[in-house]
Amino acid sequence: MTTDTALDAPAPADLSRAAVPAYTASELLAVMSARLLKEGQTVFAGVGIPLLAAILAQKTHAPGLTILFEGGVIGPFVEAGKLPPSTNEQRCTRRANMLVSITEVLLMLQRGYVDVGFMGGAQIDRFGNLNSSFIGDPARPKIRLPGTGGGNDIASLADMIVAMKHEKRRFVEKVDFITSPGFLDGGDTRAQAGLPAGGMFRVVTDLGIMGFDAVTKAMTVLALHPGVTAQAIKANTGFDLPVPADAPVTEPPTELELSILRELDPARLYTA
Amino acid sequence: MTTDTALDAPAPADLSRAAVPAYTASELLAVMSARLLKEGQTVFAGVGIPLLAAILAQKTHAPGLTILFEGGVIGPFVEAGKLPPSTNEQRCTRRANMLVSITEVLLMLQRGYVDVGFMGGAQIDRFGNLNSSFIGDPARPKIRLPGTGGGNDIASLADMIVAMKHEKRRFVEKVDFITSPGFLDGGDTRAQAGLPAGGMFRVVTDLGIMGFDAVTKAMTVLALHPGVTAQAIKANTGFDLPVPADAPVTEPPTELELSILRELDPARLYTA
Amino acid sequence: MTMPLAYSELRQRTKARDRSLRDKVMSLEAAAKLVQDGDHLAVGGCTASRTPFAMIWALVRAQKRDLTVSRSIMSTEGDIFYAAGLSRHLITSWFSQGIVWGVSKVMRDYTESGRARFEEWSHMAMGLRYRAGAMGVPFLPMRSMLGSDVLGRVSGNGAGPADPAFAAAKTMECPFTGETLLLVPALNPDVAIIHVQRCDAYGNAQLDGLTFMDIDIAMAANRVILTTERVVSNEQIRRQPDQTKIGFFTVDAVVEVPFGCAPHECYGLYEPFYSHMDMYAQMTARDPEAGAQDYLERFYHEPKDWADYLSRIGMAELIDAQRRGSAIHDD
Amino acid sequence: MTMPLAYSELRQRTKARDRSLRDKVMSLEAAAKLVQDGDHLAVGGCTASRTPFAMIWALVRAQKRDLTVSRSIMSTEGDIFYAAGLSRHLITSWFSQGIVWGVSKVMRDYTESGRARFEEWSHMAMGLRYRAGAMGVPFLPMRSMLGSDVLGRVSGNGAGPADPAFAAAKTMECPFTGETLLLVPALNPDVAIIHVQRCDAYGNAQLDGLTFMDIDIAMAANRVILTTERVVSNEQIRRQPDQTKIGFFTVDAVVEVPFGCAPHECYGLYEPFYSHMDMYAQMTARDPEAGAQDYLERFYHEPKDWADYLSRIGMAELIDAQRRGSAIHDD
Repeated sequence: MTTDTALDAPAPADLSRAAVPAYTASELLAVMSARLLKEGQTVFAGVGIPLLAAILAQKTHAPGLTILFEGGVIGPFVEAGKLPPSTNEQRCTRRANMLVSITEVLLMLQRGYVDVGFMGGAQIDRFGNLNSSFIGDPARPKIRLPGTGGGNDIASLADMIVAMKHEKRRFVEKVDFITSPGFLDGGDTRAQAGLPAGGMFRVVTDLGIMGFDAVTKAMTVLALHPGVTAQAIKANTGFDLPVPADAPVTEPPTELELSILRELDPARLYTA
Repeated sequence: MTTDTALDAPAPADLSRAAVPAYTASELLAVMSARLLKEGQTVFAGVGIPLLAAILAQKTHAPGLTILFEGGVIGPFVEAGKLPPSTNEQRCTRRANMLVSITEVLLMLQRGYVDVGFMGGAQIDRFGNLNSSFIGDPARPKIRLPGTGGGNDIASLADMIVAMKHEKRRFVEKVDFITSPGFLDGGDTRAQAGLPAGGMFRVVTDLGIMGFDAVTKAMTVLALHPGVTAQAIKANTGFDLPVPADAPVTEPPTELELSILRELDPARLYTA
Repeated sequence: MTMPLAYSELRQRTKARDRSLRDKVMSLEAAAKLVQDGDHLAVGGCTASRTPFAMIWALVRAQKRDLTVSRSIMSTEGDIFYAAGLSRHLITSWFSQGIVWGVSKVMRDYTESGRARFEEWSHMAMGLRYRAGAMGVPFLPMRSMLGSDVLGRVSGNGAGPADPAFAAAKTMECPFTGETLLLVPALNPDVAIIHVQRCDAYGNAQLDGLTFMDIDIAMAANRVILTTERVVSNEQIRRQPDQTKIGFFTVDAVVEVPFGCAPHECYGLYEPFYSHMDMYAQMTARDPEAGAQDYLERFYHEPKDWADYLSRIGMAELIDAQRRGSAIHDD
Repeated sequence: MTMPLAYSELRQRTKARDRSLRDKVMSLEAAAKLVQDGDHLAVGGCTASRTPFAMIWALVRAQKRDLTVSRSIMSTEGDIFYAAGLSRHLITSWFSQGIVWGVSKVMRDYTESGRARFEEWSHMAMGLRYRAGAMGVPFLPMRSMLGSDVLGRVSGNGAGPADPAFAAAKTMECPFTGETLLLVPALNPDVAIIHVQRCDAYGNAQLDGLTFMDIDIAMAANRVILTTERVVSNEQIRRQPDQTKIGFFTVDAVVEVPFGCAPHECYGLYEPFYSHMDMYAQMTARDPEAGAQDYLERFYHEPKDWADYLSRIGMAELIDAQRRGSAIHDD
C-alpha cells in the first residue's frame, strides 16, 4: 500500500477549482500526472490519484503502459466503476498478465524493472523527502499516520512522481519524519546513504509541476497550472520555492481526459 | 542430483553375493538402508539405492515416510517399473503432494524440515567426508567426476545415511577432495567450519553398517552382515576401522523385502 | 523482541515438531490452544485480503494475551488486536483499515497515547524478514530503508527514539562491490495463522490469486494454523501438485471455516463486506475505545458460533460479497 | 568471471532494455542473434528436463564462441557446448548426461586434459546465485559448502588450486548471531534461454510441473529468449494470471518450437527420448572427441531445419516419448 494518506484534517479551499471550475483539484492532479507517464513504461502505482492517472495515460497516449500494484499484480486492466479500495485486493488483479507475491513485486523495483514509482504524500520537504508516519515529534506524535507500506521501497528504488495537494502544512522545510527518501539533505547525500538509483522526478500539485535541481537537488517549479501565479504557489509552500520568471503554463485538462476520469470513478471516490 | 556416481571402473567381486547368493549386493544395501528409516520422517533421497530403499521403507514399516527429490518434489508415489533416471524429471513427480523450485527444496534442508539425507558415494574417508568430484589430484585429476549436485548441501545440513559398496579404494584414509562434508577432520571441526547441524549418521555397505564415534567422529563398525568377518571388513577398508568384538550380525533381507524391490525395479537398473 | 534465533536453536525447534503426513483437522477452539500467551503471531494475507478472521475471532474469545503480532499490512484486525487486549506490539509496514476509511482511530488512540507499539518496517523489509526466516538464514540483504527515519527508528539513529523492544537492522559494506547494504533480521514467528481457499486434511494448501507473503510465513513459522474455505481430498491435491503452495510438513492444524475472512475478502470467492467495514469505521470514529469495545461485544463475544457471527454481519451482505467475489471468474 | 555487478551498472543495463508489452515472436535464427560471443549464457531446466535444445541447436549452427555457460545441472547439452566449441567454461553443480549413463566421456575428455573449465558450485549455491541476481543484491547468505573443497576451489583455500577464472565466495561472521555464513555472489547472465510449455507473444510464460531455477534465471538475466511448445493468446494468459511464472517484462524473444527439448523432456508433453540418449552415450563412449563430432555433424549441422533434426531422431522415438510424457495426466 503506497502512502496516499490524507492528513487528518479537512482540506483548505481548492484554489485551482476556483480558477477553473470545470474540474476538481483531484482531477487536475490526475490529468497532469498522467501526462508525465510515457508509452512502454512500467509504473508502480498506489491507489487513488496515481492509479487513476496511470489508467488515464493507458487510455490516451500510453496504451502500452504497464501498471504494477504492491499486492503483487503486473499489468492489470482495472474496470471502470470498480476501482480497488487498496492495491491488495482481487479487484486489482482483473485481467492482469501476472500475479506474484508482494515480496517479488517489491523486488522487481530493486532489480530495476520499474521505471516510475507514483504515489501520493502527506508531507514533503525541499529535497522531496516524504512523510507518512508521524505528524509532530515521533516520540510523542500529534498524529500517528499509517506508515510507509511500500512507499519507502518505491521511493528508494525508482524514479518518483508524487501527486499531492499544494498546502503550506504539507510543503514543509523539513518533514517531521523521513518515511520515503527523496534526496535526503540534497546534493549527493542520497547516493551516499546507499541509494544510488531512483529519486524524485516530479511533484505534481493542484498549483503546478515541480522538479529538482540537478546539483543541489532542491525543489523548483517547472510549470504553473492555468491561473496560478508565482506568488500563489510560494504562499502555499513552507520553504523557499524558486519560480522561474518564464515558467510555462500547463495546458488545462481536456474534455476527453475528464470524461475518461469520470467514467473510471463515477462515484467520485478519488476525484471529488 | 545427489552423488550416486560409480567410480569409473568395473566393480570387484561381490563379496556378499558370494556369501548369500539369494540377493545381490545392491539389494542388500537397499534393504539394510531401508530399515534405518523411521515412520514419519522426511528423507531427501537420491536416485538408485537411496530411492529404492525409501520406497521399500514406505511399503514396509514406514508408510508415512515423506520422500523429497532434489528436482523440487515433495511426497511423491513412484510407480513400480517406472523408476526415474534422475531426481529432476517428471517421473519423480507422480502423485506428489507438492512441487517447488530446486532452490526451495534445497532451502527446506537449510530451514531444518528434512530429517535424513540419503545418498550414495564414490569415495569416503574415516570422518565420513565424501568425494564425487575428483579422483587423483584435482589440479590434474585422473578422473573428473560429475561433482556435488545437491550432495554438498544435503551433507552440510541433514543427518546422513550413505549407501555404497565396501571397497578399499572407496574407503580411504583421506578423500582426494571433500565434495560433501562429513565430520571434516573429526572432533568439533565440522561445527567450527560453520556446520552446527546434521552430519554423518550411518554408512551402509554390502559388508556392514557403520556409525561414528560420538567424540572423535571417526567411523566405527556397528554391525556386520551375515557371513562377513571383522577381518573381511577391515581388509576392504583403506583406514583403521574399529570392529567391536561383540558386533551384532544383521538380519538378512526377507522374502517380502526382496520381492518389493524386484517389483519396483524389474529391469534391475539399480539392483543388478 | 523478534531478533534472529541462533541456527542450532532454530533447528532444534523444527526437529521437535511432528512434521509427518497426518490428519490435522480440528475446531477453531482446539487450534486456538496452539497459540500461547507471549507468542509472536504472524498473520497471513494483506490489508483486507485473506485475513484469517475466524482464527483471530477464536483467539479473542480464548483471551490470549501479550502477543507480538506481525503482518505485511494491518487492516481492521490490527485494531482488534489492540482493542481486545491480545497485543500491545504490532509489527507491520502500514496500519489502518484501508485508504478509503482514512487513518484508523483505534490505531491512533493506542499508539499516540503510548499504550501500544506499532513497529514500522518497509513493506519489502517485512517480506525479506519472513523470507530470511523461511530460508533458515539470520538476515537478508536489501537496498531500501537506507537513509530514512524508518531505518533510524529500528536501528537507533533516526528521528525519534528507537524503542528497545523493536528489532534492529544493520548496515554493512558489501564484500564484493563495496556498496552499502541493509541487513534485515529474520522473522521466525512462533505461530502463523493463514486462511486458504482449499487444503487437504494434512495441510497441503492450494491458494488462488494473490499469495502476499503467506508462503514465506508458513515456511518461517514454528507452528502453522490453516483455516480453509474447504477441506479437499489428498487425492485432489496430488492431481495438481504444482498448485500446492503451502506444504503439509509446515502445518499443525487445519480448520474448515467457510467465509473465514469475513468481513475481509477471500480471492475468487467473496470480496470485502464493505457496508460492514463502513459500519465498523463509523462505530470507532468518535470514541475509538468505546466503539471498539461495543463492536467486540456484538461481534466477538456474544455470537454463539462463527455462523452466528456471520448472521450478525448479515445475509444480504454475505450474498453480495459472494456475488462480487465470484464475478472475477465471469469474464 | 561472473562476479556481481555494481548496482548502478546493473540498473543501467536494465533501464536500457525495451521492457514494454510488445510482440516478440521470431525465428530461432533471429533469436540466436541476441547471443553475443563472450556472453554469459544461462540455460533453463535441469538435467534432462526442459533443456532448450532447439535454441542450443541454433546457437551451435550460428557458431557462437567463448560463451560462459551456467545451469543448475548439466546433462547432454554440456557435452555439446564443449564439443561444438561454444564454450570452454561451464558453471554448474553436476555434469554428466545422467546417472544411468555413467560419467560423461566428453566432459572427462575436455576437463581432464585442461582444455575446458568446469566450475563447480553446490546446487543450492547455484540456486542462490541466480536468486541474488534476480533480487538485485550482490550476494545471498547460505549455510552449506562451508568446510568443503567445493568452497575451497572457488575461494582459493581448498584441495587443488582455485582457477582465477572462477567466481569467489566469501565467508562472514553474522552481525546478528555471530555465526559463520557463506556469501555467494550474484549471477546476472547476459542471456538466458528457457523452454516453456506455453507463453503469449509478449513472453508471459505459464510453466507446468517442475520450474527448477527458471523463474530466478529469467529475473536475473539481462536478456531472455523463450522457446515454447505453443504461443497462446494474451487473453488466455490473462484468464489465469496466477499461473504466469515468467513475466513479459523480462523477455526479449519468443520462438515457437514444438518438441523444442528433444531429446530431453518437456513436463506433461514428452519424456526423454531414451533410445536416442543411449545412442549418444554409445557414440561418445569410445572416442569422445570423434564421437561427439560425428553426432554434431549428423544432428546439428546436416539437418535443414528443426523438423529435419526431429526426423533424424525418429518418428517412433517421438511418438513414444510423447505417449510416456502425456501419461502423467492419465491417473
